Amino acid sequence: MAKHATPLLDQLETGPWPSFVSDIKQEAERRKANPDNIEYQIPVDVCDDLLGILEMSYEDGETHWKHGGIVGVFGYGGGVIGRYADQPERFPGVAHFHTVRVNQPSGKYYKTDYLRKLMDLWDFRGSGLTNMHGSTGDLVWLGTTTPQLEEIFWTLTHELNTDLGGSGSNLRTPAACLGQSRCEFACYDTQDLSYHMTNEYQDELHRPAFPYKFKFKFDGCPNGCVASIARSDFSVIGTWKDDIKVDQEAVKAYVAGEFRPNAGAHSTRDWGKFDIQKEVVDLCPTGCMSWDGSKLTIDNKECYRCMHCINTMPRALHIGDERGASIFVGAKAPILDGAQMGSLLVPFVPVEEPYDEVKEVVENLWDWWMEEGKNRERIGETIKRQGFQKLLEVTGIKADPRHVQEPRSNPYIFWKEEDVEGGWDRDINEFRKRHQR
Amino acid sequence: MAKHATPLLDQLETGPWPSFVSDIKQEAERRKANPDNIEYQIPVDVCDDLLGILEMSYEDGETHWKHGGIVGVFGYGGGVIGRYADQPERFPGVAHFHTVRVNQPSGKYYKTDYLRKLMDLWDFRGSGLTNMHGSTGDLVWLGTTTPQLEEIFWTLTHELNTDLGGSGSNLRTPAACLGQSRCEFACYDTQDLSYHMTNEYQDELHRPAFPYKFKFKFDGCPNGCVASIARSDFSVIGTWKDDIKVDQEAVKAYVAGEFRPNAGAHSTRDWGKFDIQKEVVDLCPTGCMSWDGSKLTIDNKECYRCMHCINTMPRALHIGDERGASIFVGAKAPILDGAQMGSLLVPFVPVEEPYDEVKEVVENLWDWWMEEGKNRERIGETIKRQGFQKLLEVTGIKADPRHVQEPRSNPYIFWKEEDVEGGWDRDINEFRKRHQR
Amino acid sequence: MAFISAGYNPAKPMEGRITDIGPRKYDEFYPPVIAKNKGKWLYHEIIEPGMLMHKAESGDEVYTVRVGAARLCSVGYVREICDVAEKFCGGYVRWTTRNNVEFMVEDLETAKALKADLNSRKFPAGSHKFPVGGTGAGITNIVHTQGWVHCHTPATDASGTVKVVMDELFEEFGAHNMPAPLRIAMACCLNMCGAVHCSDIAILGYHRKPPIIDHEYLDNLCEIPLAVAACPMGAIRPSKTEINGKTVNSVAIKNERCMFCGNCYTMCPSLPLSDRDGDGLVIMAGGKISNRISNPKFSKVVVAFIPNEPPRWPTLAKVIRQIVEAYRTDARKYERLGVWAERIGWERFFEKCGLEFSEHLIDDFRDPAYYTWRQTTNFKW
Amino acid sequence: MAFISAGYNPAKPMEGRITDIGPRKYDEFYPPVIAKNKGKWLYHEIIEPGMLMHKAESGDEVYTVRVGAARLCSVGYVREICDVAEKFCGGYVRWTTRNNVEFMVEDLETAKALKADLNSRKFPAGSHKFPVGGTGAGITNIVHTQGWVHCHTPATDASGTVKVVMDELFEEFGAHNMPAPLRIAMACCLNMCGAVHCSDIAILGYHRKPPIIDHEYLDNLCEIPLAVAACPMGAIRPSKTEINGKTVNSVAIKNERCMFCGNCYTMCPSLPLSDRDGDGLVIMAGGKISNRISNPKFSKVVVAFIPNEPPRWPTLAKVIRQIVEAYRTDARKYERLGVWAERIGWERFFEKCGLEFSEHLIDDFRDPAYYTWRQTTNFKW
Ligand code: SRM
Ligand code: SRM
Ligand code: SRM
Ligand code: SRM
Ligand code: SF4
Ligand code: SF4
Ligand code: SF4
Ligand code: SF4
Ligand code: SF4
Ligand code: SF4
Ligand code: SF4
Ligand code: SF4
Repeated sequence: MAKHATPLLDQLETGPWPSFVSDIKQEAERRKANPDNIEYQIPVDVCDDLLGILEMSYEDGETHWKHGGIVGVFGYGGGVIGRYADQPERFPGVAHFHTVRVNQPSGKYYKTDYLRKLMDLWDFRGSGLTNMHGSTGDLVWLGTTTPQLEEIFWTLTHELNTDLGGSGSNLRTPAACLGQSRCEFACYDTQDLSYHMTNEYQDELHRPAFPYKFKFKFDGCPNGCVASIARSDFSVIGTWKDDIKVDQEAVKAYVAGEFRPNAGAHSTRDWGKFDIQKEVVDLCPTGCMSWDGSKLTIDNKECYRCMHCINTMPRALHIGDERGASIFVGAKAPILDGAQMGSLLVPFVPVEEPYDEVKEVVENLWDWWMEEGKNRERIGETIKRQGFQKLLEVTGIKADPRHVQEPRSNPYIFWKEEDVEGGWDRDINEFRKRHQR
Repeated sequence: MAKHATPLLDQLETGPWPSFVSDIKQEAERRKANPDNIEYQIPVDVCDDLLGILEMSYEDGETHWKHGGIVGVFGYGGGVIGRYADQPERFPGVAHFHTVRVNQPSGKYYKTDYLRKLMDLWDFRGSGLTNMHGSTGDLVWLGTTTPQLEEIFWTLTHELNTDLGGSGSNLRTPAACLGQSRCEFACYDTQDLSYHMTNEYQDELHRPAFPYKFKFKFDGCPNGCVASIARSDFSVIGTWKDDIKVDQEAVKAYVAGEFRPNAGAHSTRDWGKFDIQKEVVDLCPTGCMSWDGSKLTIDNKECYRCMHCINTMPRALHIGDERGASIFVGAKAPILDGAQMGSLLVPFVPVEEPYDEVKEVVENLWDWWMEEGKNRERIGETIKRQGFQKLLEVTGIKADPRHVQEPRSNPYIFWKEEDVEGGWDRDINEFRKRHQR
Repeated sequence: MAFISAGYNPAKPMEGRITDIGPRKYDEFYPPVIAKNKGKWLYHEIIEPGMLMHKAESGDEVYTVRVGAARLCSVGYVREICDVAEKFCGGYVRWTTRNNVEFMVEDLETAKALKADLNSRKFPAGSHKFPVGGTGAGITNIVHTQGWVHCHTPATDASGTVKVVMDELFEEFGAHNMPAPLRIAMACCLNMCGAVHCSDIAILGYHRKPPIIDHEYLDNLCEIPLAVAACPMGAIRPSKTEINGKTVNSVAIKNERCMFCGNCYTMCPSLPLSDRDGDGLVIMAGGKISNRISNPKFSKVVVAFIPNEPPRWPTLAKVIRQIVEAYRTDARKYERLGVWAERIGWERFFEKCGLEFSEHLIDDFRDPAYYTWRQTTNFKW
Repeated sequence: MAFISAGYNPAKPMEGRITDIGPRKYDEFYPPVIAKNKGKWLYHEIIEPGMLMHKAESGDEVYTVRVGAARLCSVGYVREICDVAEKFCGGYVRWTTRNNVEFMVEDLETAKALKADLNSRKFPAGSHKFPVGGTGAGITNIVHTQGWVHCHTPATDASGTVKVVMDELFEEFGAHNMPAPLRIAMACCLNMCGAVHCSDIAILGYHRKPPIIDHEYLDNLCEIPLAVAACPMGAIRPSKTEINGKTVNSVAIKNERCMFCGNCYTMCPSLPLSDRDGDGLVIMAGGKISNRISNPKFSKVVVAFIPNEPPRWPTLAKVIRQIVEAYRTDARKYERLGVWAERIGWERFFEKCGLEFSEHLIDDFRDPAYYTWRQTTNFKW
């Protein structure tokens, strides 16, 4: 029988979508039964008490977790989020309930032997509850006590060859879309760049030296499957410079109805026969395509590489061969001055091992931001405060119309003294010779 | 012979466009010759000296007018701009060179008897140089001396039944497009509303009581021929609520090439045969039109009343019958925080004598702005500072999705205490009963 | 329960210590067909909702079956995933960027068997464990955050709200019924760990009461200058208060300036904002991330407030259903929700979704607010 | 020259005084055909550039011949307009909102004679007095301001720059050669009395040096707190200075914060900004006012600086010609300049117009700047 009555939470067991309540209840029962005779290192009723404290929140409409708590592993400034219940007497199992962020493998592929070992460790030393995965990308382990932290870290590093992820004013755990591993649209190896950058910047990931958090995310193409442009201070999005490759026979097969448009993504509904003019040519945002009934022509110089035509006819159209990426800087959530998406800083960068061109940009940014950024100021905010021009200056990048969606509509140009003939120092008496008071 | 050599200005006598230099030179000569024996009340060489001082600016690239100068007519706080030369010894004719702003007739129609009298007055008491018209709309008379101001005003009011326009922190001279007088698109009588408002608010026009200037402009339709949405704190733009009237026969005549599209506005160039689908239906921003080869259909509920189709086929399409206007508030030039266009405040207002609905909006705005506006703060800036919600509140207008181009993307809603159940005053000790520290 | 050490010696923390090794290398975990064909994929095809096929230059095919999962899950649940992966996939499995699980096999027949197996697994109370779906122009899993399960600043619960919304939209998870992909995200406070700011539909926890000030403890628990500096609205200033006859250093808050962002609470535990009546949800809509056809877009606030109604938040579920239905029936093929709203005009969006517009939806935050107001006669009646 | 009084008695200013009578009523000046058909116009037709015909329900027609004029003009010039109006139009005439003059007659024949007469009138040095044109998809008169002719803050001349640009574009004034109307405006300083901020092409006078401080006189001529408050950048603070051994109250300016707006000079004559080398022109483009097809738009800065080159500003004329030509040859029918630039992308605009992009064109003024940067992969190489 459950330790706490949870009449409200029980109502979340109904409905078809996987019920986290059912799952936690099952886990609570399993722990109680302990069929494998595990010597649980944290209270056995942790899951019960989590349900209990959550039920309490459902009753009174307020969280029951205390503010913060500084815990962690020796020598690291991140990877653990301290958490304490504000009703520890009623729910002793979750009195300490710290989160451990485990650095996920890039692209989130697993083999079950590894995954099982991870789960065994967390079963043994934690609540047995996880998030697969956290919003940043980590494997998130919810709920353990302070003494377990070093032990978990020890096992992770010694036995599982795995490190913690980031938290605090650090580099955060990078993340990537699955990219070339299983996607024909990938313009560079997102997983490898993510892995490489994670390792290259281990120190920044574990030891807070920044004004605030800093996130890397790697999208293989403009479809943005890891949402890097919205979710990362430094977003790398694959692109190409040459022409979209067109297989005219396959185009005809789409037109003839042999292949389903958009790989079948609209299959449940009857949208009528595929109309290449209406569905592809007319929707192309640059209007750079034309279809004469037998041939699809693309004026590639005018193409935005928005992916629409490629997405719609993946068997006929393919990304170009001169591949690389664009870099966007500054995305962040709304606190304090409103959300930002990443702004284009580098229109094109080659993305090849050892990724020096990418790292150079990162390091220039960090040097500047660590110098100039205020406490708890995201790099996007520093850019807004100091101006896009400053960003170009510190990264040594030349201004380009691609940097803007549109040029400024206010003429408030901050000229520098050296730009203006004759300098700024003038003699009022000279001036008054020409202009009486 | 000219009083001053003007080798630079002389170069502006060449070229086909009317040369203001030639004109001023001609005026200077005429004054010198004085064929009509006028007893000029200001120096005869005013035009010569204006050319002289202007030549000096052309030489040294700087203006030679001193800063401001407070002059005017008794009891008025506007209508005259004081101006003094900074080289009065060299150019005594323009030592005093004040501007008089004469309130133009709404729509800028004149009869020559009136116009000649105006010119005679200015010839006699001023420089004989004018701007037809100033940017706000006034008849602008450039250059007279202080003692002439009251005399000019006397003659204007006594003999020409004409008043001064505005300047300073006043209502400024209103202006209107020619509207119904000669335009089939006019949705209300712009000239009459402008005239009516000018007379209704004479006190505000002549006696500075506002935080800063305030401009009215009246456009008869969304084409915006008096640019009210960009140039006036209070912009009234004609519109209609019912259907566009379609004359299907005339539509066919356009398609057949009998009528020139857009009334012949593209006549110098060969744009090919008129294509109603491409040139009208496909360009309709709402996509609410269709053409089946013989009938043009408009889904009027979805129409934006953007005028494109009507402009393109003025003989076939006509504005609706349920007419009125939309009111936009807050347009201004860029100083200080960037330019503003007017923001929609009243989607629809009937515009009929005595225009009470329009005046009510104006007066509510003024009451608030005069109370809350800072010194030299345009109403658009006050709105930005206090929020659009405040504008709705003081005008008693209900929020409507038409007020926004898009809803806010930040969720920073300033709830008021009365909106929130249970109020804001809470007892920390009650809170701590539920949540331990 | 005896403490068992893994090897760590608190007295000598550096002894045998391993640090800065990073994650496991991704390619250790590639299924063989992936390892072989990486970078050489030709095209893909969504065989049916939840089932993808990728074709490689080599002619190889990989079939992926995608299932929805509650992101908050137990080790038992993950072990069951391992069971399935071992049964069908040689022990390989992956998670997507939206917390779905993907099982990969090499032929269609196995994929179908796999799908049947997955769809058959249920919790005792009846909910699916591994519902197949989440592909194409449907509604995939909701990206979300901690809520009352683990965080100190939420204005609502995350797992609960997500569960009720996914229950409501369940049939759409397993179908390709939408004009384009529809992405829903959830964040339980303004920190927006769910990064909901660019989602087709966003569910956001929001406070509506200014912080309560715990004067008695504030000076002990907080750095007053940091709390003061934290407020973006300049609503907080240092002040002294009388508590039980003793003067203590604390802060004062100009409530009418507060926009309930909670940034002060992040810096100072003595300024809690949570409140049963004050807290609830904001609904945003029309954001997107992909660059397809149109640029990425921010989500816009379309419902200013929905009260917290645990456990099943019926108003939330209803509002989301209204938006989804209006979009589904009215938008054009390939048209994302925000693009649709812009095409028909936001005035129509509210009408078609049956949502009320209120002054709260008009931006009044800082200078950019102006650019969201209407500076054109181009609007609809 | 003896002073002649009109009647005003300075000793008794209120005697016989008439005030607040407003302007003359507009309908006193309606040509009969206008008075008769007001509000009953059916349609119009542009017979040829510069000549409009409006048809009324009554069957009446009015033919309007529009001519370009220098807005700065003499009484002699206006009297010549009166002559023409009396000769052809029963003494009626009007000015347009863009400072063109319109003569109205009731039949085509008279209109043609009128046109011929107008086109024949020239100044002795050869320039036209009344060039016919300014209608339809052409380039009409330039709205402008005072410049060095009358104002204290200009960074350039207005009448001169307008003259050279209209000379350059003269043939377009009398033609319908453009894809859509192209409207040019000119303002001689940031106050933008020409309201150039929504023009297809805008010519703007701009300073580039911070004010010179006339310390010796400042305190006498200005209210120091007003000067300090005037600065939107907070660049000005009160300070004391030594002048000829005497300490005077004055201000100090952080030059590197100054954006040369001149607002301080508006408040204080002891802070002049004008400078031969510092002053010059900014070119903006892509604004519009009409709501036709697309919303009104702000103009964007496309050339950060063109030096003052009186008397004929050759660089200015050249740059404007480049923009006009690129637009003319590349835009689609009905497409305003800003709409064209947005369709092809601003990156192409610079290429096609042969203009250089520089960091000065990137917005860095306050929060809204962010929204002009590029947050999408949708751009062209
Ligand atoms: C666990 C996680 C949510 C989740 O359920 O997945 C999370 C949880 C917290 N986030 Fe977050 N953030 C998480 C991803 C994000 C993201 C999304 C992302 O990374 O893609 C964002 C938005 C993107 C961004 O970085 O702006 C995000 C924006 C924030 C912010 C606002 C930062 C800002 O600049 O506006 C805060 C506030 C702060 O840092 O004080 C915050 C703070 C927090 C804290 C530490 C609460 C706090 O104020 O100290 C939360 C701890 C909750 C707990 O007790 O477990 N979290 N946080 C995510 C990390 C898991 C992981 O490592 O994989
Ligand atoms: C598996 C995953 C990547 C990963 O590393 O895990 C993925 C995989 C694919 N995405 Fe994605 N996308 C994935 C998250 C995303 C996201 C991120 C997000 O939603 O948070 C986006 C951006 C969404 C947005 O704009 O808000 C995303 C926007 C796209 C698009 C653009 C869709 C659009 O109409 O805007 C495409 C193209 C398409 O669908 O044709 C795409 C296309 C694809 C393709 C077809 C790529 C390929 O050739 O294999 C993959 C299968 C699509 C499908 O499920 O129908 N993927 N895709 C992610 C699955 C999430 C899930 O479980 O539901
Ligand atoms: C005479 C005048 C009104 C007045 O009260 O003086 C006027 C008169 C007409 N305008 Fe205008 N517009 C006049 C200034 C404007 C302005 C204001 C401005 O430029 O400062 C605008 C806004 C321009 C902008 O968007 O930047 C303006 C935007 C239009 C439009 C929209 C054009 C477009 O493509 O966006 C039309 C419709 C059209 O041309 O078909 C229009 C149409 C018309 C019509 C056809 C109306 C009619 O049925 O009679 C008139 C003749 C047009 C022509 O000249 O080709 N009028 N028109 C103004 C003549 C100015 C001049 O001398 O050149
Ligand atoms: C004469 C005129 C320019 C012209 O050549 O046509 C003019 C001339 C001056 N304007 Fe203006 N403004 C004139 C129309 C405008 C317009 C256009 C309009 O009204 O449509 C604007 C932009 C729209 C607006 O109101 O924002 C305009 C925005 C300014 C500003 C900036 C106001 C702001 O809020 O940003 C100033 C600065 C000030 O008020 O101190 C200004 C100030 C001035 C002053 C008084 C100079 C000063 O700083 O004291 C100029 C006197 C020049 C002189 O010596 O003759 N003038 N001024 C226009 C008035 C003529 C008339 O009455 O018809
Ligand atoms: S972002 Fe592009 S490359 Fe990466 S998974 Fe999505 S579609 Fe493929
Ligand atoms: S990728 Fe986009 S812009 Fe390029 S051709 Fe295809 S649809 Fe057009
Ligand atoms: S604004 Fe409209 S009504 Fe007024 S003149 Fe222009 S087209 Fe005619
Ligand atoms: S007025 Fe504009 S929106 Fe309305 S039907 Fe005509 S073109 Fe379309
Ligand atoms: S969104 Fe807010 S409440 Fe939710 S996990 Fe993140 S910080 Fe905590
Ligand atoms: S909640 Fe935000 S706005 Fe309110 S007092 Fe705290 S920091 Fe300031
Ligand atoms: S724009 Fe500036 S310089 Fe020109 S008239 Fe207006 S205030 Fe004077
Ligand atoms: S010119 Fe403008 S920015 Fe510069 S000091 Fe003067 S007011 Fe300040």
